[in-house]
Amino acid sequence: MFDQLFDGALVDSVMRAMIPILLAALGGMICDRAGVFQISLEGMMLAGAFAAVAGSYLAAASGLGVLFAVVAGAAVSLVLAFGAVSRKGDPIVLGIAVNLLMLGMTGFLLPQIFGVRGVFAHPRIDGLDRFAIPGLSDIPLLGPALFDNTIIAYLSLPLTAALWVFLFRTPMGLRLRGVGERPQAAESLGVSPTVYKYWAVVSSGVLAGLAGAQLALGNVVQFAENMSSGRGWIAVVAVMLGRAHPVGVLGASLLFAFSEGLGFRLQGNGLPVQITDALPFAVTLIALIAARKRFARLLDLTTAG
Amino acid sequence: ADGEEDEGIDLIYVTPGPIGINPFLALGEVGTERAAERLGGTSKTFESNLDTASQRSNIEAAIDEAPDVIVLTTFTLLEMADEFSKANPDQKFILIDACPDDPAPNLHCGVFREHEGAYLLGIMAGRLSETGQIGSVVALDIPFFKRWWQSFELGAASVNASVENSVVFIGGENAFADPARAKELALSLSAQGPDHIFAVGAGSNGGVFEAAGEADFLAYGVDINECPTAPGRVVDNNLKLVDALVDQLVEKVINGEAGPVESFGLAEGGTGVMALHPDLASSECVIADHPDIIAEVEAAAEGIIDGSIVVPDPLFG
Amino acid sequence: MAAPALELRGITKRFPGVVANDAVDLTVRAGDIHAVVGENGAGKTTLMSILYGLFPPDEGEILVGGERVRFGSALDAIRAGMGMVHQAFRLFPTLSVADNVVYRAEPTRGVLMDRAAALRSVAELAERYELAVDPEALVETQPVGVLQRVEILKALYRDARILILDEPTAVLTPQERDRLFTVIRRLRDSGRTILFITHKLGEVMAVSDRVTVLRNGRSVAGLVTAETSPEEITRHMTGRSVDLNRRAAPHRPGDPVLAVAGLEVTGEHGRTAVDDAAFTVRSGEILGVAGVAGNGQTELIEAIAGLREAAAGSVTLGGADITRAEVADRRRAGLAFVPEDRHRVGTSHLASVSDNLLLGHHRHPDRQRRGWFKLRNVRAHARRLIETFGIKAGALNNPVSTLSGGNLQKVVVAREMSHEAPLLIAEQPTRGLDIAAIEYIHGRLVSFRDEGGAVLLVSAELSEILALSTRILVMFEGRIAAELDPAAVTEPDIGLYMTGAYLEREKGGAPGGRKGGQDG
Amino acid sequence: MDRTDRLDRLAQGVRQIWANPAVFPFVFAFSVGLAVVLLTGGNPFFAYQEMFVGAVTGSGLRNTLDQAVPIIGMALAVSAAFRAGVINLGGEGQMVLGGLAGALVAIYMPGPGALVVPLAMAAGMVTGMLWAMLPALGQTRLRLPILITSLLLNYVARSITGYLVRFPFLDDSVTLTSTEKIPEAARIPKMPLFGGVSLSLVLVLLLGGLAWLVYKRTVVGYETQMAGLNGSFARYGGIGVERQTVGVMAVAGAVGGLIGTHLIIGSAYRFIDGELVVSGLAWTGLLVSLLAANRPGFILAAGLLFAGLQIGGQSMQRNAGVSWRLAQVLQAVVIVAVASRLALGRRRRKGRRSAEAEIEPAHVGEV
Ligand SMILES: Nc1ncnc2c1ncn2[C@@H]1O[C@H](COP(=O)(O)OP(=O)(O)OP(=O)(O)O)[C@@H](O)[C@H]1O
Ligand SMILES: Nc1ncnc2c1ncn2[C@@H]1O[C@H](COP(=O)(O)OP(=O)(O)OP(=O)(O)O)[C@@H](O)[C@H]1O
Ligand SMILES: [Mg+2]
Ligand SMILES: [Mg+2]
Repeated sequence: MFDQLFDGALVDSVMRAMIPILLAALGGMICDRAGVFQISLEGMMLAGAFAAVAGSYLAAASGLGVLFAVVAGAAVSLVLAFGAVSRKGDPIVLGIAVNLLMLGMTGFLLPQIFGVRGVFAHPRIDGLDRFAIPGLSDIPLLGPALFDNTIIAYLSLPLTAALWVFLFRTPMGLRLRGVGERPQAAESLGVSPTVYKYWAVVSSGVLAGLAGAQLALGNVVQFAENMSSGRGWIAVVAVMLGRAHPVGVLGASLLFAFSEGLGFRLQGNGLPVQITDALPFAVTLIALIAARKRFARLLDLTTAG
Repeated sequence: ADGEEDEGIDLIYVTPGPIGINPFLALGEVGTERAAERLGGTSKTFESNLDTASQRSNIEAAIDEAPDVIVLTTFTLLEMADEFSKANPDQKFILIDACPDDPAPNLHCGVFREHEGAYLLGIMAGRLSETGQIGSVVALDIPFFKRWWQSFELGAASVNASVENSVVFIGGENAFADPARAKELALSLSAQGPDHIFAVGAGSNGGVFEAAGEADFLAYGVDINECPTAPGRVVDNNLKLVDALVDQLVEKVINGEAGPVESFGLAEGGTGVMALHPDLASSECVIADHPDIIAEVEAAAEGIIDGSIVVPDPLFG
Repeated sequence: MAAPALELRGITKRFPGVVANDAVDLTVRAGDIHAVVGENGAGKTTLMSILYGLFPPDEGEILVGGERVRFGSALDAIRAGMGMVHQAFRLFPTLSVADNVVYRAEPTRGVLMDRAAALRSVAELAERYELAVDPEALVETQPVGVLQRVEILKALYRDARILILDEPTAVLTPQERDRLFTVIRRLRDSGRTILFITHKLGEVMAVSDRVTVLRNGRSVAGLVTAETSPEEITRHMTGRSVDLNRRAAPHRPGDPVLAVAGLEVTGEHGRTAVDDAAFTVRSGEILGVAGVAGNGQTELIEAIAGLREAAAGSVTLGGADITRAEVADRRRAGLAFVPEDRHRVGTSHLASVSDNLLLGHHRHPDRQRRGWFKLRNVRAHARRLIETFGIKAGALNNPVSTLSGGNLQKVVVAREMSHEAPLLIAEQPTRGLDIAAIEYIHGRLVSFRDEGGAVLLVSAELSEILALSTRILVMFEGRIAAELDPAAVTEPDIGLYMTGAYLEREKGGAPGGRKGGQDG
Repeated sequence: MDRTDRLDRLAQGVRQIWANPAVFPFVFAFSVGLAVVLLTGGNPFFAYQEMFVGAVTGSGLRNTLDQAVPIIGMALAVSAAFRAGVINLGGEGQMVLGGLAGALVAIYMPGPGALVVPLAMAAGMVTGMLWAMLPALGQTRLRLPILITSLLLNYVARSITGYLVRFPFLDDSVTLTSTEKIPEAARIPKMPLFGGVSLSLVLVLLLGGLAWLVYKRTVVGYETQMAGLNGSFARYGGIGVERQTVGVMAVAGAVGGLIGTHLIIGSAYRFIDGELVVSGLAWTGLLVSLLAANRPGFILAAGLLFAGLQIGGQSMQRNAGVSWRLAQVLQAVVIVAVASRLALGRRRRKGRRSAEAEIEPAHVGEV
């Protein structure tokens, strides 16, 4: 039974499920560190997916699609940055609204631009190529997943490490953490919390945009309405479960992706879909309970008063 | 419009959801338009958005316009078709794909015997499978789709008694348009052995075909010829000639010849497979390379038409 | 003579509804310790914030060393040689002391931070100015005195030539204060210029060379310290003279109202914040609790008020054991409480004045019946409090955040006193208030006592403790270090207990009281 | 007074209205919509006209009112939690489980409608309530933020209902995964109003009135609001904030369950797996509550408005060929504009001394 469940294809599937969540969650982590509660990852990811497909279709080149996705994610993030940072609006309200806005906007633009509703698939849409790294990609089990993948997937793991270095070993990282912890203190030393928060939010837009590109040009090559289908929310949970630490965020994304992949497998083994569908969410809930001691800070962020 | 003494006829086609998520819905629109054109009238399409409020408001808007026929599609609109046809006895309705127990006289149903086509696909899979395992990736775990995956299994078993079948459901937020999930499911299914996988996921099918390219399996499509979207990876399709059916049924209803339920299967040319289609050569379907199996499928189709082979309807016993 | 180190000309800053600074002129000579005094809301902090580039003035100009400067941000001010120690510390609790000091001026190696260099330079700097800190310690674990040193180090690390200290002594013991003054003088002697803000005239007289008085946003006097007196400064500040030395008349206490026995409370990070505390408060007395901030006073009060769990021991109020009771039950049993933080705990900024005056006795039968408010009574109650306590408020429905600091505190005091509870806990009831407001609140506390109320007063202001208390407890490291008789001690005596200096010595030598936490 | 002067004054008056902070977000949203439609080659004026006409004329009016029932209901449900500072994103799960429970009672409970309907409602309320109390207890006992757990539990609720409908309670005579039909007698009746608006409209209006009374006039309303505005202040004043968290979640869940029940026994007449989720009503209700800053009167108005946008959006799509998604965009932009305190001209964000009574931007937990 176990060798039926665990094999290279499962690793591959887990990796594919993890990349978009991880990228978005890393963005959420940066915002969290800068003191901005970021729950519009879902909307920005969706915008990224749409723009990726649009760009790739227009130019018949996946590179342009990725560029579009990044720009779209960043542009959407400015809504939250402006509202929450410049106007001191409630980031939760703004985040929920941005998610709805992007669901509506992509759904609106799809027929308006491409003349279809629901799903847009077209041979002109250039998907992200998978590059196999000779030698490494032949490693059994892990090889194909880790070393025969898209450029965005290759980027994501080193990015996690790079963000760790950035946050904990560079001056900018120190300043960012300071801004998130005590904006007045940062300001009194000449660090503008506004500027840092803007950059943090825009980075999360870029990362969520990339996540969308991976989803729409890597995992599959098409756009479907609401295709982020909750992954952005899962990324929010991953930030929390991972305590806004790169390693923790990676672990949380992996946990979710693994339980999702496992859910697909278990369905193949005869478990009803109604149960396997709930598996990743139930596992996440259990992980939250297990790690509950650590959420005081988030609780303060998310409860008024 | 407004049902005055205008020349031609008016038709309104109401969908239960966005047309793009399901080629089936697009065919309904084609059929309605074709009928209008042939009979010298006009047609409109009211596209709903999957929730009951929009479906209801679209049907009511259609009734307000009092066209000659309102064409509704899919089992999703079953309840409303029943309710509105009874509430508006002077308005003629067509409902495709489902039928209430006691339809009103002004409601005419057109249903397909999809299980017949699926059975034929099963024969192909049973013959072609090298692992002896086949599978289906199905949008939702609802009884309706048993016509596809159960009959697929039955067909395969008819040529290879030891064949094993598995089924997985896409589910999630957006089952009919979540190619990413469909792809993951197909990949994980294929990793467990099946090398012939039936994609019954409408807008999600693209994901299964992509998976077919990555893992080595062959896929089967639904409703239309999906082979060109993934040449070399799709064996054949369970065709549903919705356009033809709508076109015919509209004419019958206008002429007062339609019965309460019109059923369309292989015999009526309402369902089929590309293997038996005149355009097979240009279809880009894998089955075109297997004339021996095509012959076997043809024989089975004849048996179904003349009644010597009975493909049970998984829905009604 | 050389140009003044700093010159402000006609600085004006308006906030909606207030002119915080009104054409303020201020000249500071190089190498001076220059005090700035004024009542609450006089505009001191605003002026300093402008000087430090935190926000731009609406009008006026700033000259540093004779040169006109314009500060777009604190960074510009830092580059011009300004350094500021804020009234409320501006430190990052979860970062190390070194990280706090080098923040925004980090030593680097390539793109990475050079942490070794940071630790080294902070240690060196600390040694040079005798500001003992542990560069690697996390700020949140450090006591207040150290935090202030870190703040000063931050400015020195940036080589500030002009150092602004906004109410730096408010949280210090007299001993720590004296050490601070030594540091300030040393800094002056090293050629720096110091701007020093305080409400305490004794400090002005002790340390400054010159003094500028602000009143209602204007600079009303520039004086040479050696040529003036506290009385003259006060006259400039308030436009009248006040008695600075009133002491409470001796009074005869009655029955015990609050009895605390063997109380142990766990604070942040699981450390024991209050250890084996025992005392009683009687009706008709004010029991003062003195101590350096962070020695368990807050936790003690929170445990009595029900905002923090007691780990051991008992709290009895009017004969009823309330050790584990909920806040509402404690209030019903007769507890009123003026909390330390009037902005975050004592009031709700977004709620109306009326709603703020209601909390805690909104279930009083006069104000509601079966859960439905008697709206007329609720409003009448609010109006009565506003009138009795002379609160300057607009409409009852205005948010309470529209009130000034003094009036906000009056809202809290009015609400809590109107409970007619036998016990009133007053924690830092006059912190940051101006003299008039302080006088008013002191008067209220005394009359409450005279009417037979029991008061538990916690204050960092020793003059306040001495002026009001019938008895004094001193807390040090979570223990009650001494019980003192206010008539027999002086501020420096209390200060010695507050720093634990007398703990080492056995009983004997301590003036004015007994060691330990026995009841009085 | 000469003509230009008067024109000036008129222009000024108009400006005063549309630059008003309560009006401007709508002006802004419709301008954004206008630009988007123009840029994608549509006719925005025709589209808006069709939207308006479709929402308030003919069967549109009844559909708008019918759609407003669950939107207002879910908004009232969430407002109970939000104004106490409890961020309940679990409305969907509470609604779906409540809906199924209500449906099951309506289907299997014998007896006259006058008995079965209230019992079904009660079953829906109790189920929604219990489900909502899970994340509440998670927050008070385990310190897990309700924001996250209530959201995750939505997915679990979907699976639970999906399982129950697919296996034990499946009606295998239909082609959908669905329960049996609700018997005629156990349905919530329609009123003879605009051609049959559900009686539940009266119910939500009463609920709105009750909420208004409770929020404005009662001790509980005061205590919950104080907790929402400043939890430390409330705790200090003797309000049992933790118990209250559980209480407001219970109320929010009960109302959510009630609305779920209405959607089944008052509208769809079958519990079809996934249908309530697809409707997105819980989220629309949440947005309405945010827009209305949790105030019942505004919730009724905003709920009607959003229902009208949705129904009108369908008509716009039918007749003007502009996707109904525009309605969703408009809803979201209004919220963004309000939350960002967008305004024209003078600087809106006053310092802490501002006493002016203006429409407060939407804040979770702040009224
Ligand atoms: N950001 C602000 N927005 C609005 N008003 C402000 C702001 N900052 C200060 N004020 C007001 O300006 C006036 C001057 O305040 P400031 O803080 O400078 O006084 P201060 O002299 O430092 O008082 P304190 O002794 O209480 O510290 C006060 O009325 C204050 O309420
Ligand atoms: N967060 C806030 N929101 C609204 N008003 C505030 C806020 N913080 C302070 N104020 C107002 O600004 C004025 C000055 O603030 P400040 O923090 O200097 O208070 P304070 O009374 O001087 O207390 P302290 O000196 O003890 O810190 C006060 O009068 C207060 O009413
Ligand atoms: Mg000040
Ligand atoms: Mg002050």
